[in-house]
Amino acid sequence: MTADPLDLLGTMLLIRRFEERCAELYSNGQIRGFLHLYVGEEAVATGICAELTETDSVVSTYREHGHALARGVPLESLMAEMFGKVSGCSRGRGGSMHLFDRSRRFAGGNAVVAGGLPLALGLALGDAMQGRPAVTACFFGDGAMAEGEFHEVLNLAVLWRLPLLLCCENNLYAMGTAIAKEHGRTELALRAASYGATAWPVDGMDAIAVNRAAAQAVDEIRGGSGPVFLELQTYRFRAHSMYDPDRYRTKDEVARWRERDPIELLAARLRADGSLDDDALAATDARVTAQVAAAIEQAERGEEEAVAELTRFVYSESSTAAGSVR
Amino acid sequence: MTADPLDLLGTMLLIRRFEERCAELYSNGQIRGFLHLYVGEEAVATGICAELTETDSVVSTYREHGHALARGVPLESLMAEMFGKVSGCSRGRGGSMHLFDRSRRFAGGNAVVAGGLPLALGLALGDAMQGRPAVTACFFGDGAMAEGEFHEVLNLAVLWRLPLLLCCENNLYAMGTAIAKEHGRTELALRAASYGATAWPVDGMDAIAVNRAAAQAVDEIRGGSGPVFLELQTYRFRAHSMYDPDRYRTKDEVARWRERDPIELLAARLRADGSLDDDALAATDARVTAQVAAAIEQAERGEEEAVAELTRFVYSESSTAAGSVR
Amino acid sequence: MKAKTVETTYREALREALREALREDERVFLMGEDVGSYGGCFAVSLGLLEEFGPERIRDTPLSESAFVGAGIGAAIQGMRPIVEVMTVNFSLLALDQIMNNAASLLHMSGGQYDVPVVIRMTTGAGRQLAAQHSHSLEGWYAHIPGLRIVTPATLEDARGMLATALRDPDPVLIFEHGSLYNLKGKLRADAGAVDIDHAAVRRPGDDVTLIAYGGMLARTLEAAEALDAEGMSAEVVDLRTLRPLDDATIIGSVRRTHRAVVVDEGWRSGSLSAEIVARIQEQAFYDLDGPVERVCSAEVPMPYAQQLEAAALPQVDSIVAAARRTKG
Amino acid sequence: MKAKTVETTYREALREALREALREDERVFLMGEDVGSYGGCFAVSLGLLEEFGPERIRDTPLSESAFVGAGIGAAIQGMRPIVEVMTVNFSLLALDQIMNNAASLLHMSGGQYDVPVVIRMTTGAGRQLAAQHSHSLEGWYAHIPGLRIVTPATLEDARGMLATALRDPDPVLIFEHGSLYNLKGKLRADAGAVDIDHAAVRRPGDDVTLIAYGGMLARTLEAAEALDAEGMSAEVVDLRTLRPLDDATIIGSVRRTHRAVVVDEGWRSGSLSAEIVARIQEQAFYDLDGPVERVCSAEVPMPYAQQLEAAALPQVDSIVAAARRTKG
Ligand SMILES: Cc1ncc(C[n+]2csc(CCOP(=O)(O)OP(=O)(O)O)c2C)c(N)n1
Ligand SMILES: Cc1ncc(C[n+]2csc(CCOP(=O)(O)OP(=O)(O)O)c2C)c(N)n1
Ligand SMILES: [Mg+2]
Ligand SMILES: [Mg+2]
Repeated sequence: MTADPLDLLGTMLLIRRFEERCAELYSNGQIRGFLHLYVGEEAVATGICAELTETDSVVSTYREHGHALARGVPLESLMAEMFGKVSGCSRGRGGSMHLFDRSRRFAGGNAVVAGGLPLALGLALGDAMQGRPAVTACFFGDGAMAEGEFHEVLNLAVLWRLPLLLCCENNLYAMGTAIAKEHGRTELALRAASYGATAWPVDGMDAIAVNRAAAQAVDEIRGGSGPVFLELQTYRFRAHSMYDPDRYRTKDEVARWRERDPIELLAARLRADGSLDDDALAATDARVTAQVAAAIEQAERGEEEAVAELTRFVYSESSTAAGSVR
Repeated sequence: MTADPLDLLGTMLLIRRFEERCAELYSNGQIRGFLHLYVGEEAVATGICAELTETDSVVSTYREHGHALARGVPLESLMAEMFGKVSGCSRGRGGSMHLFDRSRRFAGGNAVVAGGLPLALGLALGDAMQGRPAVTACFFGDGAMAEGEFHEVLNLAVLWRLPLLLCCENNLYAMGTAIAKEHGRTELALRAASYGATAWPVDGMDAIAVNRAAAQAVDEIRGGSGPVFLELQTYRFRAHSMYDPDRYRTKDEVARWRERDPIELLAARLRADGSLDDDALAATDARVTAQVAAAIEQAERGEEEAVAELTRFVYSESSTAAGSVR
Repeated sequence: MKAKTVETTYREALREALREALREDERVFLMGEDVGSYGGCFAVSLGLLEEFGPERIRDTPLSESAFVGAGIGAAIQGMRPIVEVMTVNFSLLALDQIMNNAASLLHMSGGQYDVPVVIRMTTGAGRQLAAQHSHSLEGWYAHIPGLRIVTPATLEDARGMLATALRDPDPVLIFEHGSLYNLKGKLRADAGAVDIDHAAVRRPGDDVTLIAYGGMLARTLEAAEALDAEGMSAEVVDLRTLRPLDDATIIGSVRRTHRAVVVDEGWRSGSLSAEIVARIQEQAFYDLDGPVERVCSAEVPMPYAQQLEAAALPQVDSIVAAARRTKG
Repeated sequence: MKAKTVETTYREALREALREALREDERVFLMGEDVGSYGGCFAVSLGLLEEFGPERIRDTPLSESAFVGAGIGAAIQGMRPIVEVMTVNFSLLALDQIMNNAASLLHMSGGQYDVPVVIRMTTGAGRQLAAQHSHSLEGWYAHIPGLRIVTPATLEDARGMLATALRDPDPVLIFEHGSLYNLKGKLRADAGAVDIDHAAVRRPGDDVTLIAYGGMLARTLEAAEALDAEGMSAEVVDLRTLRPLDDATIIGSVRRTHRAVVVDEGWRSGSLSAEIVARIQEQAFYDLDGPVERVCSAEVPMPYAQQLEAAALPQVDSIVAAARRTKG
């Protein structure tokens, strides 16, 4: 079963508008810390998450707004978290890099590259040992594949046939390091296949292709195949983070990729087959833009966590250790 | 250029006799700590090291007596180290798991599995950057390949075309864990090849085959091929360490492998082609047995390091920090 | 009427605790290198594979970071994993998972993701295993907020700390000292879960407080005996839990004795002994007759040679000497 | 006659030190993630790739354990590597190489293998980067024998510590505080190598000794000014080198002032501040008017929200308050 393209388009637009506003808010100091934008990569999170059910789990990175929104984490709680408000999805403790929503099994942003992989392995193991049909989807980048954690985790997932969907977002760069300087062999899907995992490359700019691949992968995993690795070939249109002067790639290269903007690609296709017209697109855009604006207003009005609460959540409330934090 | 089979035989016999005595000495408490025997795997260290020159470097593991002896570290200094004497190759600080001999570029026993790989990568990098034609040979086991370090190191070695000879001693077990429980894919040479390294499996019980493979590998590396990975298929005849009750494999399995004892295989072959007779073999055996006996006597008479020297070598003698150690 | 007791060892007590946990809660499983077919590198889990099967007694490849992380994830997903890292020396490879996931997830997520994982490891020197197999880093781990660190030094604690750790909603690290596995003694037949919030006074005394834990407890008690013979009455406090520290018991004792010696197998500088000294002088400065003494390991990568290793570690006589110094 | 000075920043001073080292010794090279084409994650190495080329300004993949180990090996083989680990948070992935190879090889080999590697990393909080990007672990690293740990807090030290570290025969870790890169000021035009054996008295005083380092120095000096206004004359000691500690300077100052406050961005329990307190009471107990105070970070994974992060870190007012408390 695959998703309705119009829904995919709506989700991608929501992510795009959400992040465009985040960039503004960052520039005028209302959002702080590090901010990693997903602009250009929206088709990946959107196409994958559309195939996941409530009981599946998701593990993300520091570039996670798209994953969180596609997973259905309410944008109000996400925006509030960007502002560090207590109404944020992590009560203001996490910020952009650490968005969590346990009720939606969104096990968060991990900001140590590849650090989410062992965690995701464990979520999949936990489901498997409890006989649940659930899948754990773990997003990570091309750069993360060079870390030892990737190797250990994929080997174990194959060895134990765990229900793990490895979503490698190959955007050709790890910060300013081009993929050819990251890997001796840059065919990432082939690399993964050598571990014994089912693996294939996917056009990460084509939301429908990503969604089809996700549907097939999730099918296989629920059927007991063990881990599936998808190399989602995409590109980041903006700098690595708001700190990045983007010196390491040419304007041309970026421009060429922008011609394959996943939102425009899908919109064009839907226009072509008559399922979308300008008014409908404008209406969707207006809707998500308004949603984001409302979320920002709400976040601005949100309360700040009281400083007296600083030492909460170091240990569980029920723990006798909770009182020990100084 | 390959080695004289008679020399290979002599070296293997020396390693065998050395370790047989170590086992006795361990049982009567003259050697302490952990003791990991190489019995059955002698053809590997012997065949590889015979192709290395003075300017090449060697990095080993905790199962390193064979590597050290094959590299030409004097057995007197090795045996003294086993006894923890100041005349030992590591002045009694290292013991069986940490044998070092800088004058022979034997960069020692690393007892953290896979911990020697990053170090070896650096030795190779240092040689390459200084334009030396040297090769660094790094020994490690099938179990070590599951560690993230292996992945990071092989990728970097390929990426930077470093003169690294990766000698994977596949003895089918990591302690008590059979290879099928260590790796999702057990064709280790294929796994290494997927990184872009030249890699092939070798009969690790056949000293001549190992030596030929080493000669070819070293040739390619000196020619600028970048890293070469050899999967040396071998077997450990004795338990993992003297602590190991060896419960995880059958007597039959061990017996079957013992029929392919690398020393007997080579001896038989040399007998067959007439280059060895019983007297010659007996003479060689008597010679190495006597050498080992002499080394033991010397080690027994060796001095213990003075306790006042405890804090030496934490910092270099020339460092202003040397005096700070308490 | 005296409770029935049984002869046992530290190793058997740990095994019995594992067996009980596995029997009583199907969410519990043991995972680590060679915990199964090998029987555990120190034979702690010997026989458990046969009793509970490979699903619950899980041998792992050499992949510390991945299987420790897997324990963290499985705990979040509703299991009660007991992860065994063979020795603390190798746990460095999993430190990112321990500090940045296990210890941080609850706070980073604003209280949503608690991590009820238990991680066991062997620690300590004394067996001539040299620099890479002799670290005592449990006190160093105690620096990390979000973790609970326990160090069983007795048969009771070897038998009882695991059950309590498994009930803890947060990550607990259990450090078993390698020299204690063969410790023999009597244990109540009905021994079970023990408190892991408090330190214990293992020997009452009036003139000086000797503070120790884990592998150092036995020799500290010996030192107390020796001091007794000299007419110095030493109280011995077993920390038991290194994080959070039980200030009340430590300070309470020092307030009475006015003198203290901290015995710590860790390297002196930056060891847990420093934190304990700092807390004593912060909370009981005016009760002290003189500086608190420390007996720690020499700041050297542990050497192999017997006499060098012995010289590097706290010994009964160095503890006794330190106690004497507190009398000025 | 006054020496000529130039306007510069902490970042530029670090870059100038790198450039000088690369120019003067062809064995020197810089290796790490994004040190080249990106220009360094904090722009410290900006322009060096163009000047020295990709062989000597080496971009690495995300493989902390491998490239830190590679630096160790290359140092042994005769090079003088400067390894950059982007931030201390990620150095946990390389900790096995740092502790079990860099810090141990010399001793394990009985004095044969010295490891002249320099490892640079950014440390510290204060920029709302949350739990996984805000650790201050330099004091924790100072627990490891065999390492030298330095923490430049001034332009002089940013400019001068690298050259001295490169001459050190043993591994040196340089911790650059993330909040200092934009620090502006005047530097002698001929500034160069500085001593890395001694702490420095940054401000003389008589009533209390404030001990700090790295990112905490500036606010500690501010606190000293504030105390001055209250008539309390505070001496400020900048530790500069965290291992080995310069006891003489610390103790010498406390002997005169009889009071001390240690300011440490590390988590309080088991932080370096504890070791300093322990040493002060061991070496100057009878000179103390009261307990040594500590101002450290709250024991929480650093939260993102501005007010929470600020509350978690030592601040001028908390330092001032602690100094007042020492007057009892
Ligand atoms: C272990 C670790 N090393 C370095 C960093 C700094 N860093 C953050 S993102 C990044 C690049 C990651 O690239 P990739 O995995 O391709 O993900 P992308 O940012 O391209 O989505 C780096 C080096 C980090 N966060 N964690
Ligand atoms: C990082 C690490 N984990 C665990 C150990 C304990 N250990 C020592 S040897 C060994 C098995 C290694 O197997 P392999 O790499 O195949 O080498 P072999 O012993 O078979 O020669 C284990 C688990 C260790 N020394 N280091
Ligand atoms: Mg990328
Ligand atoms: Mg093996």
